[in-house]
Amino acid sequence: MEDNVLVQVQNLKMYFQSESSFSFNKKYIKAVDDVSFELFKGETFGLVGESGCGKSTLGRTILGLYKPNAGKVIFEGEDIVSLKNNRMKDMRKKMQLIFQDPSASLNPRKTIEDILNEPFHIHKVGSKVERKAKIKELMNRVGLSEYHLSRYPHEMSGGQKQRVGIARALTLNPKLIICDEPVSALDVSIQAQVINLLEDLQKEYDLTYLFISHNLSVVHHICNRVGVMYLGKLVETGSHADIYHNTQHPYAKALISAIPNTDPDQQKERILLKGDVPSPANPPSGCRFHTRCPEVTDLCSQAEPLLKEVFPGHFVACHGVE
Amino acid sequence: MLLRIMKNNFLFSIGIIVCSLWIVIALVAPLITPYSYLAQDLAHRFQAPSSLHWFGTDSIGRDVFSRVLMGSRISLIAGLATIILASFVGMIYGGIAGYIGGLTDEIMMRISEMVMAFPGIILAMTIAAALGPSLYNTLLAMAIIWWPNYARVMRSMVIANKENEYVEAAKSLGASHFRIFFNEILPNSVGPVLVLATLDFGNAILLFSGLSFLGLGSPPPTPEWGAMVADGVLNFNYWWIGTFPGLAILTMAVGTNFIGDSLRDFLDPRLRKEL
Amino acid sequence: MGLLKYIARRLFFLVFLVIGVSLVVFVISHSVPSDPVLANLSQRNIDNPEMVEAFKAKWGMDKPLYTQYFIYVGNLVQGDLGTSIRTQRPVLDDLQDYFPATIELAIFSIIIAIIFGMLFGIISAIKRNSAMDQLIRGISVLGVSVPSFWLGLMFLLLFYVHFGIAPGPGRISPYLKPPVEVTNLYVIDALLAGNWSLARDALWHLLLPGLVLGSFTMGLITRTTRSSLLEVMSLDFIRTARAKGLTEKMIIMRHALGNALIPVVTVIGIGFGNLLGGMVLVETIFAWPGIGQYAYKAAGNLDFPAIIGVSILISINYVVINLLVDILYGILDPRVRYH
Amino acid sequence: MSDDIGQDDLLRINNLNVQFRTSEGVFRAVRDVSISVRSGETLGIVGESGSGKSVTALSIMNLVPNPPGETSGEIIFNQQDLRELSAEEVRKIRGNEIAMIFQEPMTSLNPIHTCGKQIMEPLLLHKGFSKKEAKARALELLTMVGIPIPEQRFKEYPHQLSGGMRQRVMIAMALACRPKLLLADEPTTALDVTIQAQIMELLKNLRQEIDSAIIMITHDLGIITEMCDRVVVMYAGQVVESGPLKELIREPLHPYTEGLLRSIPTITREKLRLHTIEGTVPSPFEMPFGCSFQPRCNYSTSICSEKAPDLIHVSPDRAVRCWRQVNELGQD
Amino acid sequence: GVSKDAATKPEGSDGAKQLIMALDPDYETFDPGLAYEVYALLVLHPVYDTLMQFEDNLDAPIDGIAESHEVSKDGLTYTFKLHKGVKFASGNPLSAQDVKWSVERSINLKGNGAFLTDGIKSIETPDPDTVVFNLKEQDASFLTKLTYNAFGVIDSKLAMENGATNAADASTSDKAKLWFDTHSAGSGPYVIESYTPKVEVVLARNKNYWGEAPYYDKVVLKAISDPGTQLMMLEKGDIDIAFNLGPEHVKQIQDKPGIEIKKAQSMTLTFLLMNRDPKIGGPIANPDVQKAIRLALDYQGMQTIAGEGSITPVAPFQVGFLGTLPPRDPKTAQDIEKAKELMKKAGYEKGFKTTLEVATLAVEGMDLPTLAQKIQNDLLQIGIETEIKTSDIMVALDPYRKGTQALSLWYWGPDYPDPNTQLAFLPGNPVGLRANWTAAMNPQLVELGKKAAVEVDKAARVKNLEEIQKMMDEDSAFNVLLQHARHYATRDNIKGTDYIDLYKINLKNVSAK
Ligand SMILES: Nc1ncnc2c1ncn2[C@@H]1O[C@H](COP(=O)(O)OP(=O)(O)OP(=O)(O)O)[C@@H](O)[C@H]1O
Ligand SMILES: Nc1ncnc2c1ncn2[C@@H]1O[C@H](COP(=O)(O)OP(=O)(O)OP(=O)(O)O)[C@@H](O)[C@H]1O
Ligand SMILES: [Mg+2]
Ligand SMILES: [Mg+2]
Ligand code: NI
Repeated sequence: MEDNVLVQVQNLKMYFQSESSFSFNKKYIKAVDDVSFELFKGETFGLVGESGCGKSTLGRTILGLYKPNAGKVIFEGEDIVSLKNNRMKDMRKKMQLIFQDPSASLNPRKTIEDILNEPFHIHKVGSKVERKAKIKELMNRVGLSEYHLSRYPHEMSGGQKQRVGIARALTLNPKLIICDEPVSALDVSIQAQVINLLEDLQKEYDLTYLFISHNLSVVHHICNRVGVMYLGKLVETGSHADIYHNTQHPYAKALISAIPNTDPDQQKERILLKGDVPSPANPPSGCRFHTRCPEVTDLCSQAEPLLKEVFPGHFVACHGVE
Repeated sequence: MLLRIMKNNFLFSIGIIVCSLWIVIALVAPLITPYSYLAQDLAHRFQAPSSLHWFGTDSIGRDVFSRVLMGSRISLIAGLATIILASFVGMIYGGIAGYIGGLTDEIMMRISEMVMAFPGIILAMTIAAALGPSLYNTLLAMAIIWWPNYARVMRSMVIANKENEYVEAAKSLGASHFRIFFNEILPNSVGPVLVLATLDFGNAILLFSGLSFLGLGSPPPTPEWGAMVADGVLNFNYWWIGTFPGLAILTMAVGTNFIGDSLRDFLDPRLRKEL
Repeated sequence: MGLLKYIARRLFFLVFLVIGVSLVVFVISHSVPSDPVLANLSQRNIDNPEMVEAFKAKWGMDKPLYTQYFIYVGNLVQGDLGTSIRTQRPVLDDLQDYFPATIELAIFSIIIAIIFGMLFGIISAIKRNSAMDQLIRGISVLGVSVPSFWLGLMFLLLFYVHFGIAPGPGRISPYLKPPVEVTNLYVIDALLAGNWSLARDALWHLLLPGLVLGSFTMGLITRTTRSSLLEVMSLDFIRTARAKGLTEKMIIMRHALGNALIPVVTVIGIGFGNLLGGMVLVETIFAWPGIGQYAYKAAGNLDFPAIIGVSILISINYVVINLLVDILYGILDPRVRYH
Repeated sequence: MSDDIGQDDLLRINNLNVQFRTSEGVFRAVRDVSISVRSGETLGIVGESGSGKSVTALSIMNLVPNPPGETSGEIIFNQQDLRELSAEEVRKIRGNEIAMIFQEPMTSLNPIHTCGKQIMEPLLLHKGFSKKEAKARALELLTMVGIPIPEQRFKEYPHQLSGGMRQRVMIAMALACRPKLLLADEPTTALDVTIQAQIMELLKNLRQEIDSAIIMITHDLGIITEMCDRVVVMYAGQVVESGPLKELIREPLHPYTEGLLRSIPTITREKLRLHTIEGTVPSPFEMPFGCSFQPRCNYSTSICSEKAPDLIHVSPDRAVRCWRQVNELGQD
Repeated sequence: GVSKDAATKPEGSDGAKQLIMALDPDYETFDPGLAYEVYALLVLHPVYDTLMQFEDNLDAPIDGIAESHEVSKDGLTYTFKLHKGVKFASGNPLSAQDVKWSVERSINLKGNGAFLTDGIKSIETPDPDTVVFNLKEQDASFLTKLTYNAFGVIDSKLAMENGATNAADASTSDKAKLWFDTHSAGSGPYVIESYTPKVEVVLARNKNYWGEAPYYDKVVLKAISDPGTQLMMLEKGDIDIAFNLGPEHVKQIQDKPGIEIKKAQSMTLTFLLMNRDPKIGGPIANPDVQKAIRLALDYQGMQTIAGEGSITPVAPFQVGFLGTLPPRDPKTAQDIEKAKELMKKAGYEKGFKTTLEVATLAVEGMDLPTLAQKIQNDLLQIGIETEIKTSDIMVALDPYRKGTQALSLWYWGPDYPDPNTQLAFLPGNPVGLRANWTAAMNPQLVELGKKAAVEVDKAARVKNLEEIQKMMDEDSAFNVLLQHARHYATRDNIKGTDYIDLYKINLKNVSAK
């Protein structure tokens, strides 16, 4: 395995049971279905796709918050899916999560200081003084003042709360941060502040980001590599350039063409998809995208296309792409 | 907050006034009762209300007014005890069911539903008949009837809070179940349960008086309002014997319900639905 | 399909419920210090060991507890609820005799509660914060706060004794003969028999206990209707309706009320459950020969077959009512219907 | 103010003020807003969350809840001041001549009525259609907004439709009476990217077909760029800048507009560090003295924190609320 | 207020004469072989004829369906001649065989009243009009026992058709109980027309009745448990008899027109049990303390609570029975000074604490717990602090029977109207043992008791009984507090409603004035 791979995801499957446990015929929502990719050290990997396609689930499964039905998540050479409790707890220090909703991700009954102290408590690291120093440092780093420490989350603005969330993720010096739509709940003018902050922190602390978003402009701005998901499947992955400037999969094409453009002179033709995203509980046969695909062929509804490397480092799952 | 609500809400103000009044009465009752609530005077039994006996006298010549005042203590204590007992049990039960979820939750909730389906008053009567009526047994029976409500609310709060991202955050930090439950979920879930408890206070007093009306409360000569109404039914034509303790129950229940009702209006809608 | 499955599940739960309820009463009943033998034998017979033995053998009390329970459940499966120790009649027969009176009263009072509760609730919500609203809220809180046993006493004292405008206790006037038994609901039976004056008399006798019993539920319904209507009125689709140019009245009638009713239905279900609980008190005051009085006597006599019977009946009733409420829910709310 | 804009304006809002009395105090959600829309034109309103966009739109419909809201100013539609009309008269205009599409397709439809019924409602109410006519028109509308198998959807309840479908139903409902003015309050924000594209395409096409003026409210500058002829930028309850789309995008006059445009990542620009507007939107209860944007502004001078600037016209079509422009104009 | 339409009760819908009586009934069955509740005879006496009956007092039973009777010299054989030509309501003729069958069924059913038949050795029917009872031993109260429904004559043919049997295993094989609840098979003036539990029993005229026809076509017994309600209904004229009134209710209607208040001596006693076992009773077990308690109580006050007409017998023998001493004078019975002295003598000058157990129920309209509160109050004067422990009767019965109550308040109704039934209170006898009052504690009294049980000579009986009562006044584990009065009221346009403890009201005799 290459040295610079931080996380390797192999054939990961995460299914949810859709009915209650008393039911006789169980149904599954295949939120993540056979997904493989890797994260390189220090990069920002963007994960895009429509709502419900399994982005968050994938992120959380990688973190070990869900027990996957199949597959491996190899973090620094160790498969965390099979880890025992104690080892897992240690592992958690290396991976953190930043959430979409800054209000929901902070316990409303704790002060910011309590919230930032929590990771130290859980892992029993550092003395009181050390903790305090670290917290102060982080607060400064994310652009908050010390007097914020005694506040409660509801006394802060969305952007500030998101900064607290980021600071909490950084307390234990993680290597990987999974950012689950970290800016989509923020106002446009605040979005830019947070994105810049994330970029600065990455350099400073040598972080690897898995950046989940449905805003393709933001992903374009921040990510080195991108994966496009559709109904639990990864349909295309590649570098920034591969995905945005050499798009192969019809779904990815449509997605990118759908981004509204702020330049009134550069308006381009848009690829419109038919219909809605099918339910993940009942996905279409063959290629899951075939019901909406503008380039659909007979084969598509029968055989499921596999992820193929069409250019070096650029993988696509589509029958129409050679 | 209290004053602000009071300013705009007539009924709430009444509730606060009535309840404070009863609490004060309960605290100082022995000091302000004109007679001992036990003093019998067979020569003056069944006296109609007069300047001597404001609420008249009962079948053994005791002063109804003094007994009504003293009765406030028992009603308040009974209401409080039931609510505390039931909410404590319900909270733990519902919390566990909600947190563990899955089959455990399903089974635990079916059990609590069973208790809810069970005719509470019959259960209470059976328990009281079997163990003998006493304040303790009656409170026990009431708590047994009452806890599933709290379990239900607690469970749904825990389930809702379990989904919160800050819980996920704690999990991703490696917090233990114990820590997650007690540090993250519980503090955010007890609020509504406590609110429900306050709202329920009046109902608990009502149920208690109903049971003591049926003779399932503490033994005489304890001045229990429900039992006094029962005495009034026995001595039907001396209307004052039953009327005044009944009014006492009514005012106390109305007071707490006015407060509860208004508080409910001030709650956020998500909460209101639960209660 | 979904509905049938749901019903099947609830009925499945019923089986557990019956077993659970009977088990609970059984355990309570047989672990208590007092002995039903004493309650049901004369003092002379109690002193006679032979008589006591005969009694115990007759009621199966000589066998170990679990055997007794299995026998009981075995009979239960065949629809046999056992024989009441006190009345010495099959419990099922007793229940058939007492339950209709209770049901008649319960239905009557729930109807009163629904009509007035919803009416008050709607008015109160429309005239939010007006004096009218305050008044209605006051009444509804009064309704849930008044002890039924006391209200019953006051009603009788005032309307029956003092003013003589309401009929006295009982299901019909004492000098009348009950109608021929069909449903055992007197009003309906009298109507079936074409006896109008009897039907009126029976209906008239329902009034006071019905009001007393319904007051709590009425308060509950008023409160729920009001808050639910207010809440619905603040929802987005009401804004949509306004944007369409509908009048306030149309908005309330066509858009708000239907949605507001949904939680009210739940409360009606709860209310009906409460009614059966409150029965014991009201029936005592109004000499109403219903299940409440039966249960009261049974509990006092430790007549366990009867207690279990009543408990099972009321529990089943509770589940069935809830089932009906859920079905009604589906009718009112298409979102539930299709799930 | 904007008097120099012709009498042919379909809608003119003059000095609209909306304030809310809440338990925390009184605050002005909309301050001195003046906007005009011509027939057939699409006007975009952009601004951050809470800047008063929705409240402005709602006050046109006279739908600001009162209490707690209190509205003042003129809203002249078709030469009539809507605020002078009786409630009944306004009601006749609502849904008929002015219609509105809301942001949340999930909650803006009544869950217990079928979609068809809800579309027919304005027709029965305002146009006096018979049930049959209304149904025919409703099906026509459903087809128009691109719903496959309209007969089927007609009978279905909102929850049986996806978000995109529901938004189409909302649009069909709004268009039912062929309104002269359509208010679209963030019609695509709640939708997925590909669905958003569908709806935008639909609105674009309809704009040509139905010939009504549209006020498009959004916080996405991309959508504005694609759809609108003219743009109004709002900040903290005020209009800070307005003008024709291309001019405004190319040459923003207000520092906020400028900052906004530069802080949005786009796929046409490669990895440059994003420009940021420092600080946060002021709380409505603690509006800064003078210009509301002053604490966050890079060009702020002493006058900015002393005196609030007026909205001034730099050209017949463009207006801006900024001391810098006042000074520049003064120098001219 | 009194309503204007009082006493305008409409006649039954078919114009039949109808008597409506409200009571708080306790009957569970109308099977004459099983019924043993207080009100069972109210219903069963007018339905089933018995060999002996009481007319309007309990002095001595008179012939019922027996034309005459004869007792053998040794007092062991009783021969009864039946009235001739008597038919059951069904039309079947009544014969001696029916009498024998009925009594045997009662014996074998082992019901609550079966103990009344305990002394019978055998029954013979030499001819269709003659029944002969052979007893195991002399029984002074046998004729009285014959007035009970356990000896009610059943139409055996009809009963057997409906599942009844007199076989030895009748207690399990007899299936007629449910039938008897809603039907009747007697020869009395009334038949059971219908029975709705908790609602009413309707008696209708027996068209085949052999004796003088009763006045009313129908008698309706309404189950109305609440005395207040009964009172209201009587005032309104909805009912003719309100039977369960407390003394207080009666007072309230004293001046109301159209109502006649009735008062009678009930045979029910209320007494205080004081345990003689020091392990259980502690200080209570001391005879001096027991006597002190007797002296400390305010009988006048208690009689006020129990209502006018209530009295306090000196011993557990009811006034009205043969040989009972005159009751205490309530004005002088209380003597606190003497009681205190006795307490001092017993070594409890400072008093002590104990528990007073009481069942929650009303005795003849008087709430027992209320009386307990009065006693609590009185005992405080001699330093005895009591805590009242109420329990349901079912719960209280157990420790009562086992004799584990230190101090408790109980009531007693005679099993049959004869003083011999009261001998149970003597030391070593069942009730005496409930206070752990053993035979060894007062052998003299035990001796007297034994004599009284078998003595048939009236004068000797009286002397014996008086002796017993005097002794028990001096030394007894029981302190009789009250012999109650029965209060009820009727509309004033009816007569024949006098109280007779056995039947309550002899419905045969009620008629309009
Ligand atoms: N805990 C869960 N239990 C059951 N189903 C779940 C659970 N979490 C997610 N799902 C389902 O799995 C699918 C994928 O959900 P996921 O949250 O991963 O999507 P997403 O791509 O993050 O969408 P979004 O952009 O809306 O956040 C959805 O259909 C969702 O309903
Ligand atoms: N009914 C109301 N009661 C009180 N305040 C209100 C009400 N409606 C709106 N507001 C307040 O008015 C201000 C402007 O709200 P408005 O909805 O117009 O913002 P917006 O620009 O549409 O924002 P968004 O992009 O979030 O929709 C906000 O501060 C909001 O909180
Ligand atoms: Mg997600
Ligand atoms: Mg808005
Ligand atoms: Ni690029």
